[in-house]
Order: sequence, then structure tokens, then C-alpha cells
Amino acid sequence: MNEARLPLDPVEGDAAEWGGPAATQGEDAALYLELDGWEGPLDLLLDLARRQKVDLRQISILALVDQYLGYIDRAEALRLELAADYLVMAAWLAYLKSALLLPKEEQEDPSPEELALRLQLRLQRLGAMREAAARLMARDRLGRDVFLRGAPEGLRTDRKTTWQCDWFALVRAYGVVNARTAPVVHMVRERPVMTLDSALERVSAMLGVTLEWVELRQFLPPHAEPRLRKSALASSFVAALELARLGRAELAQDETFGPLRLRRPAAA
Amino acid sequence: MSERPDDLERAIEATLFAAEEPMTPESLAGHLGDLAVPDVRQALKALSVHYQGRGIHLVERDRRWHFQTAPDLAHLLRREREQVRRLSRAATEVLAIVAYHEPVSRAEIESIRGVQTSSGTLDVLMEVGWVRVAGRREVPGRPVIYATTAEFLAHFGLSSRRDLPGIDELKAAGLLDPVDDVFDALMGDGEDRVEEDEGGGNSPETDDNKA
Amino acid sequence: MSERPDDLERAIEATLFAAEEPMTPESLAGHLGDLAVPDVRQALKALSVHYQGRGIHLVERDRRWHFQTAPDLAHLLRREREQVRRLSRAATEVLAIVAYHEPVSRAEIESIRGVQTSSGTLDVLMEVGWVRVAGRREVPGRPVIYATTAEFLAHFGLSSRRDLPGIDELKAAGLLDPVDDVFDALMGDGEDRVEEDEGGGNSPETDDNKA
Repeated sequence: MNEARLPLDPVEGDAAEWGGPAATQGEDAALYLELDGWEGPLDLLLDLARRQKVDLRQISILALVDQYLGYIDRAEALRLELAADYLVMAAWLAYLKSALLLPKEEQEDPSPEELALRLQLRLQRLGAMREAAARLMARDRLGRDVFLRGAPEGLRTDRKTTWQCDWFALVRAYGVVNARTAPVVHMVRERPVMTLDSALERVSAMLGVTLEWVELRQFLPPHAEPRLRKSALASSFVAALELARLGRAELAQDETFGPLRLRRPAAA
Repeated sequence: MSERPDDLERAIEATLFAAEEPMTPESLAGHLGDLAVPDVRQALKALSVHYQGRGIHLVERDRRWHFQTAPDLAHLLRREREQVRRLSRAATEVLAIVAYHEPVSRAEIESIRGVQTSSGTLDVLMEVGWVRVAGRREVPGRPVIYATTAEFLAHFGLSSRRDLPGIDELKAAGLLDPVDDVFDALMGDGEDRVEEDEGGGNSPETDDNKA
Repeated sequence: MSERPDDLERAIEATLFAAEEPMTPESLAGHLGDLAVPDVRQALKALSVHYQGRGIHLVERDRRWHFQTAPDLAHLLRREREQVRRLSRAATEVLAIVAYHEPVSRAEIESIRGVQTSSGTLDVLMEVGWVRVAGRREVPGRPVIYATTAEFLAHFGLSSRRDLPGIDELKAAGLLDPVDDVFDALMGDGEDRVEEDEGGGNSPETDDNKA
């Protein structure tokens, strides 16, 4: 074993930390035929590799394959339920083994050596992480090996709030309150209006007087105050439309927004 | 290190540090494995000498030893941070209402605001020192009434509530017109408000123009 | 007193002693009243030197400082203290993978371990507060990636991730690189990479850190 390859060397502490299968067995003792102890086929392979007591980089993949297959065989002989992934790995390893034993020229691509190398790399990585975990767990850990102060006084920052408000904000707030809550009263004031009925009556009556074109405005009451005038205009306009619809009036307008004229139809 | 503590001192140092309560020399001696109590006492003395002048002290209280912050540094543990915050809108409104209508009950404030007022809002204003309890109104239920304080006047730079800026303008703008009948009812027909001479917007007489 | 600490050292000593959480130089500087951070840092260094060899040590973990007992005194303090939660083997392994490879996705963890990682394992590590979600990797599927926390470093007595045991050797040996990269490097080129099954159904092609 090469001392310089420290991270790859087995670390004694790791097994102790989690009490894994490797720790509970003797050197050559029969493996526990219990799959619960392993975290999958790769884990079992790594455990078997560890038993070769060599650097993972110098491990014999063939020997490893034999051990794995032997293990699975024994498990099957005991009629243990084997998880599918263990069996898949066994099949793949059996294939790898036969390929490794075949003459070189009959190799497929990728070559079995490449497959073996990949497997080896993966085992190295898993092994490295396992040892790293063990070294991590063996550190001086807070609450187990080193301790914080038992009864710290604690730091406290008392926040003292200084409230700020100026008179403008104050007065505006008051205005807002009043504006918000002031009762809103909608009062409809009594206004002089000309109803549609009276406009109809008025317009048709005036149309009966003449055959000439008469501008709409001339139908309005002459001395009405402005608001009544507006109402009369609107009502008379609608009355004119209604009379036109009934065929009792003709409408004419020379331009948009121009004066609207009406007269009694000649036939009527 | 100029003065390397011996093993016993280190052990005591660590134990007292990690301990959740002060410890007597006897309990220390027991904890550390049946040591001679006089040795522990001596180590405690040596340690306390070491910590003199440092930021933490090793002190004996009632025969029990513990570490504590140096007394002159106690202020470091309780820091005061001043924080300037703007009064919330709700609080500003309540404050304004109290100022213009005082003395005023919470129900009246709510009636004027048109929304429920959390008691926290008045609490904040009293905590700030701008509003105080000014007794109870002698009406059924005897509600607590609130008024502003001298501090309030000082903060807003007023010599009296008559100075409340903008009150005349508000009145002229009709902003101080009374609110509604509920308000009138709550005000108990105004008979107990004789002493109220200012802020006049809420006087019942002006209610008439609503009809 | 052979070495009288200066005022800043005393203040920091007292503050860290009383603090319930480790503090950064910045938070110390803020707490003590807007001091210059470099001064605080220097005082921290001086203090930690003073405490070397004593029963308690001043240590830095992920830029945050705290006092703790000397590791060699563990045997005195360990008794009658609650045991640190025992992690399952799977959890320790996942923790190591996250720490040494961070940030790392679950698929990457599984690719290294050769087994599916139950979500419970990562949950346990996150519940203990040693692992956190560190965002998503911007590759198809946007997998969640995980990293360790400041509590992780504090718990295992690491000043920073550079202190992780053996991390330099692991890096130098390429053991923290994905299998594919190392494989390609060993084979001289990557042109003969063909889809292949390595038995576990978790071939390295599923790695999402290759994008």
C-alpha cells in the first residue's frame, strides 16, 4: 500500500461510525447473507473490494467479479429474496467477466477493459466519499466533543422607536378623515324641463301651421331661461326624430352640426 | 502564551464555561473526577486572577463560581438602538381627531373616522406620550375619554390647541362639519361638553344645517 | 496580568461570550457601535491567540466567530450531555458527497452512490440544518442543487470548506471529478464514448452537471 495515496486507504474509523457489515465480520468469515446491510450493489462491491486489502486502483476486477457472483450464488442457494438491482449487477458482471476472458480481437466497443475501468473509477469515488464521511464524523463535533457556552447571557438590542409626525401630516389627516366621512347627499334640484310629450305636441302642432322648412330652434319657447331652453332643445330634437319615424315630418341638415330643419311632408 | 494554564485550570475553565449553572468547588471537584477541593479552590483563584481586567470575569457568588461579562461592559449586552418611524396613517388620523375634538371617547373617534380603531393605535399614541386618558364621560357606560398632552403641543410646536394650524381653514372649507346622527347620539346631546370651547367644528348647533 | 487586553479586545471578548450565536466581524463591528471591520478582525485574531492552550478556544467557522471548549477536554464534558444525533450510514455518505461536491444535485449524489437516495435522507440533513437547497442547476429539468450550511461547518469544526479533511488530496487525485471526465482523460480522448450500462441503471450520463 502506498502511503501517498492516503485518501484512498481504508480508514478504520468509518466502519465503526456506522457499524456497517464490514465491521461486524471477521477476516474471512462468511458474509452475512443479508442485503439490508448494503446500500445497493455498488456498496456491496466496494465492501468486497475492501476485503482484497489493496488500493482500489490496483484491485483485481476479475477477482471482485468472482466474489460478487459467489456471494449472489450463496444468497440464492439460501433462497433469499434478492433485490433486482443486485441481480442486474450480477448479470452485468458475469458479462464483463466473460468479455474480459475473451481473446482481444473479438472485443466489442466499448472494450471490457474500459467497462472495468469505469467500474473501478466509480468504486474509487464511492470509497473516497465513504472515507471522507468517516473523517468528517470523527472530527471534534460541536455538542459531542466541543461545547458552546452553557448559559450565554444573550445579546439584546432594544429598539427604541421615536415616532415622527409633523403638523401638516396631522392636519391633512384630519382633512382626510372629514372628507372621507362627510355625509354625501345627492339632491336632485327641481329644474324646469320640457317633457318629451309636450315637445311632441308642440312640434307637431307648429308643423301643422306651415309647409316651409323650419329650423329646430324656432320650435323652442322664445323667452325660456337657458336651462329650460336646453331641455326643450333636447326634447324637441327627440320629438323631431319621432315624427320623422312616423312619417309626419321631414328632416334636413346641410352639414354636420349644422342647423337642423324640418317641415311637414308634402303628402301629409 | 505568557501564562500557560495548568490542566486543572483548563478543565475548570471549560467546565464552568459549558455549565448551565454556577458550580461550587465541591461539585467541580466531583465532576472532574474526585479531585481535592482545596486544589480546585486554588485553581479557581488563579483563574479569577487571570480573568481580572479581561472582558469576562470569573466570579464567586454564594460559593458558586461562574463566568460573567465584566460589569463595566454590561452595556454591550443591552444595546439600545434608536429608530425613527413615521406615525402610521391610522395613528395620525386618531391623533388629529383627539387634538381637534378632545376630550373624546374611542367610540366617538371611530364614529368620526368612520372605521374601527384598534386599541393598539391609541396605545401607541399614549406610549409616545402625545395622548393621555382624561377621565370618563358621565354618560351611560362611562367611556374613557382621551386628550392630548403638553408633550403633544411641544412636539408640534404649538402653544395651545387654539394654535392647531389650519383649523380655521378647515372650518372654512367645511371639513369640520359634524358627521352624522350616530355621532350626535354618542356625544350625549352635548350637555357634558360645556367646557369645550375650541375646535368648534363638532358643536351640535352646527348640525342644523344638515336638514 | 501579563497581557492586558485592550478595550476593543475586551468588548469583543464580552460580546462573543454573551452571544447566543456566532458572529461575523461585521456584526460585531455593528453591535459595538460602527467600528472598523479590519480592527475587529485584528482583535479577533489577537484574542484567538490568547485563548490558544486555554480550556476554551475562540474559533472561526464560516467567517463567524464563537467560543467553544477545547477539544481535548471532551472527556470531561461529554458525560450527561445529550448525544449528538446519530446519522444513518446513508445520511453520512450523502452529507460527505454534498460537502465535497457542492453544489450537487440529487442525480449526482445517486450517481456516486450507485443507489437511489431516498428523499428522507436529504430531508434529515436539512432538518439538522447541515444541508440547504442552493438553487437549481440551469440545465434541462432544472434540478434542485444542494450545499452545506454555516451550521455544518460549525458543527464539524471547519473554518471553511477548504478545511474539509483530505479535500486537497481528493481534488488532486481527481476523485471529485465525474467519472466520465476522468475516464475520458485516461482514455486520451472522448470519441469512443458509447452509451453503456454499468449495471446500476444510473450511468454517469444521467449527470446533469455536464452541460
